[in-house]
Amino acid sequence: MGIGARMTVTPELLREVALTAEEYRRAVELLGREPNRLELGMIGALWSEHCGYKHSRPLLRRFPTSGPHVVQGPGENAGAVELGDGLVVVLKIESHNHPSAVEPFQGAATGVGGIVRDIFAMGARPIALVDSLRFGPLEEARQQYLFHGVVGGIGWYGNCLGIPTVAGDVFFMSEYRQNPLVNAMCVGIAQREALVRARASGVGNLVVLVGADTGRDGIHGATFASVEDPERSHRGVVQVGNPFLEKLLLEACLEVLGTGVVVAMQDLGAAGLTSASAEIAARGGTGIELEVTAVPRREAGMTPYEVMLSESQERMLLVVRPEGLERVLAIFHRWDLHAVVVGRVTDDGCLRVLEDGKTVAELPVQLLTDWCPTYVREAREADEIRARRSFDPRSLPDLEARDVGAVLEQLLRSPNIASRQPIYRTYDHTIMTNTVLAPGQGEAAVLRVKGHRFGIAVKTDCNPRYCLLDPRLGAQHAVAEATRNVSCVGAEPLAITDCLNFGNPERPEVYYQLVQAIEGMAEACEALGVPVVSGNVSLYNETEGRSIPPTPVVGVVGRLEDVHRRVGMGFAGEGVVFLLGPQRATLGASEYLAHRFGIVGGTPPALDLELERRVQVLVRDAIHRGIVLAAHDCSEGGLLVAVAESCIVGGIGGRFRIDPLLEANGRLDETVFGEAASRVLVQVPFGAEGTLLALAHAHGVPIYEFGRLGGERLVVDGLLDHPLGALAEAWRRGLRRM
Amino acid sequence: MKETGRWRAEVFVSLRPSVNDPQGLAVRDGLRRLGYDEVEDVRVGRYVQLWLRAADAETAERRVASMCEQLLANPVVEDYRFVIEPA
Amino acid sequence: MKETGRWRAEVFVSLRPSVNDPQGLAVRDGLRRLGYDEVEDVRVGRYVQLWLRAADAETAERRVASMCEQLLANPVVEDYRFVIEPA
Amino acid sequence: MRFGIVTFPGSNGDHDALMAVRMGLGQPAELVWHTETDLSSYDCLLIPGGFSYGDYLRAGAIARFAPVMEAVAREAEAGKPVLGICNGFQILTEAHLLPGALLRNASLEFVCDWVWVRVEQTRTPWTQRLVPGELLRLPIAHGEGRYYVDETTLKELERAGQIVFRYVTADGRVTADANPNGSIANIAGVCNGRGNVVGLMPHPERAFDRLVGGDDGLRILASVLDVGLTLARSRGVR
Ligand SMILES: Nc1ncnc2c1ncn2[C@@H]1O[C@H](COP(=O)(O)OP(=O)(O)O)[C@@H](O)[C@H]1O
Ligand SMILES: [Mg+2]
Repeated sequence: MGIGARMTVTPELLREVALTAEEYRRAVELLGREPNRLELGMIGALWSEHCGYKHSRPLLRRFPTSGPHVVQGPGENAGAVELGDGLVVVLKIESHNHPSAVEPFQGAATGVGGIVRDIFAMGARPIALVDSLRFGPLEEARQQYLFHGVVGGIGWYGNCLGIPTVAGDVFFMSEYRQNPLVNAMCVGIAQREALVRARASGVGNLVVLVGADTGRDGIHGATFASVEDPERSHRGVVQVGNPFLEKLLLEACLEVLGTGVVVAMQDLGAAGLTSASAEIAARGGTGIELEVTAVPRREAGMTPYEVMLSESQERMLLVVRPEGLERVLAIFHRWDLHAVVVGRVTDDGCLRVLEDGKTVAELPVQLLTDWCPTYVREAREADEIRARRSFDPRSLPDLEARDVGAVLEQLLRSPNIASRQPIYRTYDHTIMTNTVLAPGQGEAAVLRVKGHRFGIAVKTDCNPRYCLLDPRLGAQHAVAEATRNVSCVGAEPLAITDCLNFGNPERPEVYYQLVQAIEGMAEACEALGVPVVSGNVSLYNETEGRSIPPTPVVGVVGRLEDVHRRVGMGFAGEGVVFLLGPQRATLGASEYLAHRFGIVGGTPPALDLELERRVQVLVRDAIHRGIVLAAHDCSEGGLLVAVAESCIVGGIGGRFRIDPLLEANGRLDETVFGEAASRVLVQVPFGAEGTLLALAHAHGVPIYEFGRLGGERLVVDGLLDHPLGALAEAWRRGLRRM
Repeated sequence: MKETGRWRAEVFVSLRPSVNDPQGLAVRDGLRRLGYDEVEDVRVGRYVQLWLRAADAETAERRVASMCEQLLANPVVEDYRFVIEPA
Repeated sequence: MKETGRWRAEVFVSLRPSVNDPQGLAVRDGLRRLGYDEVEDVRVGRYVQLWLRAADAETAERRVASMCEQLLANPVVEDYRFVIEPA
Repeated sequence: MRFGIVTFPGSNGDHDALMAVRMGLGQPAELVWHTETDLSSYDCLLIPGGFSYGDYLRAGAIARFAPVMEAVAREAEAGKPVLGICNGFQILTEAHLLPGALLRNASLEFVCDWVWVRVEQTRTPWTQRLVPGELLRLPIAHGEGRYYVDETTLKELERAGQIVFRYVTADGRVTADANPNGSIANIAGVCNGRGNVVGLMPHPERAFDRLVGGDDGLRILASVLDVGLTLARSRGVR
């Protein structure tokens, strides 16, 4: 097949490469001729939503992306921020939703593989993994299958690589039934000057492909992630991961980077070789020429089309100076890896594909990347959502005092609240011997950096119920909660990586959610002073017109000045417990409403971003002064759930009073199980009460003395007197009984 | 139901030919390193033995086939085959 | 060496009867939960397919047997059995 | 005392072992590549955790045939202290340097947690500084840690004092609840007949610093230093 080979462009063909007729015309116009079959496939893959960010690109500009610590913002394989002592922390999150819906174990596993490659492509050593998961109701057999598969896959891949999985979040809601979400985040660390950019430069430099042989797996994966109904489409593209190979790749690539002869490095993800070479050339402002016959194959008889679009896992592309080639190949060889020269850097701005020296495709790199069409769609809120939001939880009868204990136990057992230990127990979180606060011990995970005083904190969050009912406010909450969790261990939030999971953006109701959520995230980031340095967008998470709730997952990395000062979430012996932040809460969008009444409705809690900022500063300040023994953010389930969790984890009971809060709220249910933003429970030792009160006053944060710790019962004066053991049992078994 | 017979089924589950089989690759390389250079390819799958009651061979066969479809093999990536004999 | 033939070996590795097989139990329980109450027992093992070159069936057999002994099965806990056919 | 830490393709506990020996014990340690055939310059050997060769087929099955393993066997034969941790334990059993086999956890799940183990045997170089019956708190992280031997061999091991560690409750009792993987007789670690080769599933090298959860693991690693003292003395004499 030569460049000029004619072909008939049928609607079926365009559908196969996921281009509209209009997009096809645009491609022809830009190219000045009709693309051939291979070129069409390449354009289709890179102009897919997944690679081209057609719907999100114009909106993403809204994010604040710079700041004093930012070393690398969005646009590279991952973002990077300064840590101090010449080190940077590198972070990125990515979705693997569609593959996980089809084959949960391998889908999730290869998701981890992909995000890890993004981190070491930057020249950073991956030091932690974080996972953010969403499923349908766990009572259903199919959801259990998905849940166990996904958790198993994440664990298998990360454990085998020897990268600890240290944090995450998980949420169950019926809207995720057909479209589970699997977002994986990776954090790495590097010397600032050792960071590599994925920019092909230097005409004549060699393009080296290393890692797995290329097979027929995953062809059209990028396209497949850009259409609805993952289960019905493209079953044949499932990829099987090989973490063992990835481990070799990781070690070898980091070693190769140390030689100084590598100009650029890029992982092969969606749209495989096509995307990796186009992106690396586009960033470098150069061209690339590839010889497909040089690509090692797993199967005989593969066409250039298949080779260029295969999404086989565990492969990396490097640009190497010719004089360094031998050294590079020798290192890969020592690691038992297959590395070959597949092309070279050119100066004509074209991605040229040769088969046995004959040109079979020739496309301007910019056509594939920068000239990808973008869309601004009609945005309209769904009436149904507006109706749901207008539900007034106060129309329900208030909770009876005598039911509080039983309801508390039920909530603690709820899959959205129960202990996540059954998940993180299957993840190796102690390897690398840096985990100072392991999952379950703190609001965020804390890692030390050997040889340095500072530490790193990391967490993901997003309450999809809030986002469903009010995407803008919900997205603000996601930023606020994730950063608050990081502040609660004593770390200052440095940067955010986000994963925007939404339905079909061509529908006005979904596009509305996307626009609103991005706006909300941007506002919160600005108010809290945290830039977005990397992220990922996953659209078309819907089946038969039923979309997932908007789910803008926020991953935060923070820095602790002194890692020894970190604070956990479990109450540590005797002391006094204070509630910082608002004293009024709402049942709108709460776990209580959903769990007890099956209602997802009402208005989510209001969020005063300025107060949020002050609360976080106060918590960090108090921790820094060394007066905080424990800090726990009040999120799903409200005040009583939060206090029970800290009692259970700390193994100590306490006596609390709520009368003044009850007065402020007017209703018992709102007081004990209502949710509110910007609230943190803080434990200080006896004698430090005055200092905390004064600090709160100075920071302008409402503070309330909630109670004192001691004993083995959870007592709320006049309301509740419950053995801690029973509550602990409910909380610990919640996920396990599934 | 008067289930009279006892049967033993052997189910062989293997990855589909086009699906990447890292385990097979590792075993192949391991064998070659041990000097078995004559080994060209290896695929690793599951071998499931089942003992069950069924009225006759036909019923047993039907049931095992549906167990394979539902649970024993993952049709997205795997093929299966089985044999049945009286136990 | 003039290795003329290409052979396919199927190796079936299973845990010795005296060794507990939690995976087998889990599969059995899973099947029963799906309504396959007739299932009495399940054992899960490994199914390895090998393609190799050998001068004749006998050589192939000898080589595969020694691969099993050395690598494919662990004699402390596992039994194996294999069949060979021209590929 | 010079520690040699053997690295296979897929090892991932090698670096932790290196850190534990260097930072925790303040002793020299080096990584030894799996192709190495001469280990005579090391005073003791660590086979670290990980997923050598992906742990495909069976954990440790393929690694056992790496060139370095012949050298390990030779040194073990000569009486040099060898410690296999997690995957290293699996490799040593596959290589028949230790009895038994490690099977998939009874729960069928990978398990990462902190456990208590009781010291059962102190006549090995890796436990000589410990007290019989002493409890250690150590991390585990494995999917195939269910120790198995047949009944006859078990009796033999008990009789010969080859059981080195058992999983126990925080107050030292051997119960089913304290057993994280279904190991026979709650066995967490064993040694060879001579006692110089020890294997265990828990990770002493991850427990060398209170900041990351505890330092009981150092007590195991430090035990071997007594051998070093003897060695140094004998060298000095020469
Ligand atoms: N999918 C997961 N993987 C690993 N750890 C998780 C996961 N989900 C939750 N965790 C951990 O469990 C603990 C509780 O999580 P979560 O309920 O999300 O906390 P919060 O409500 O404070 O945000 C945290 O330590 C968190 O990192
Ligand atoms: Mg929570």
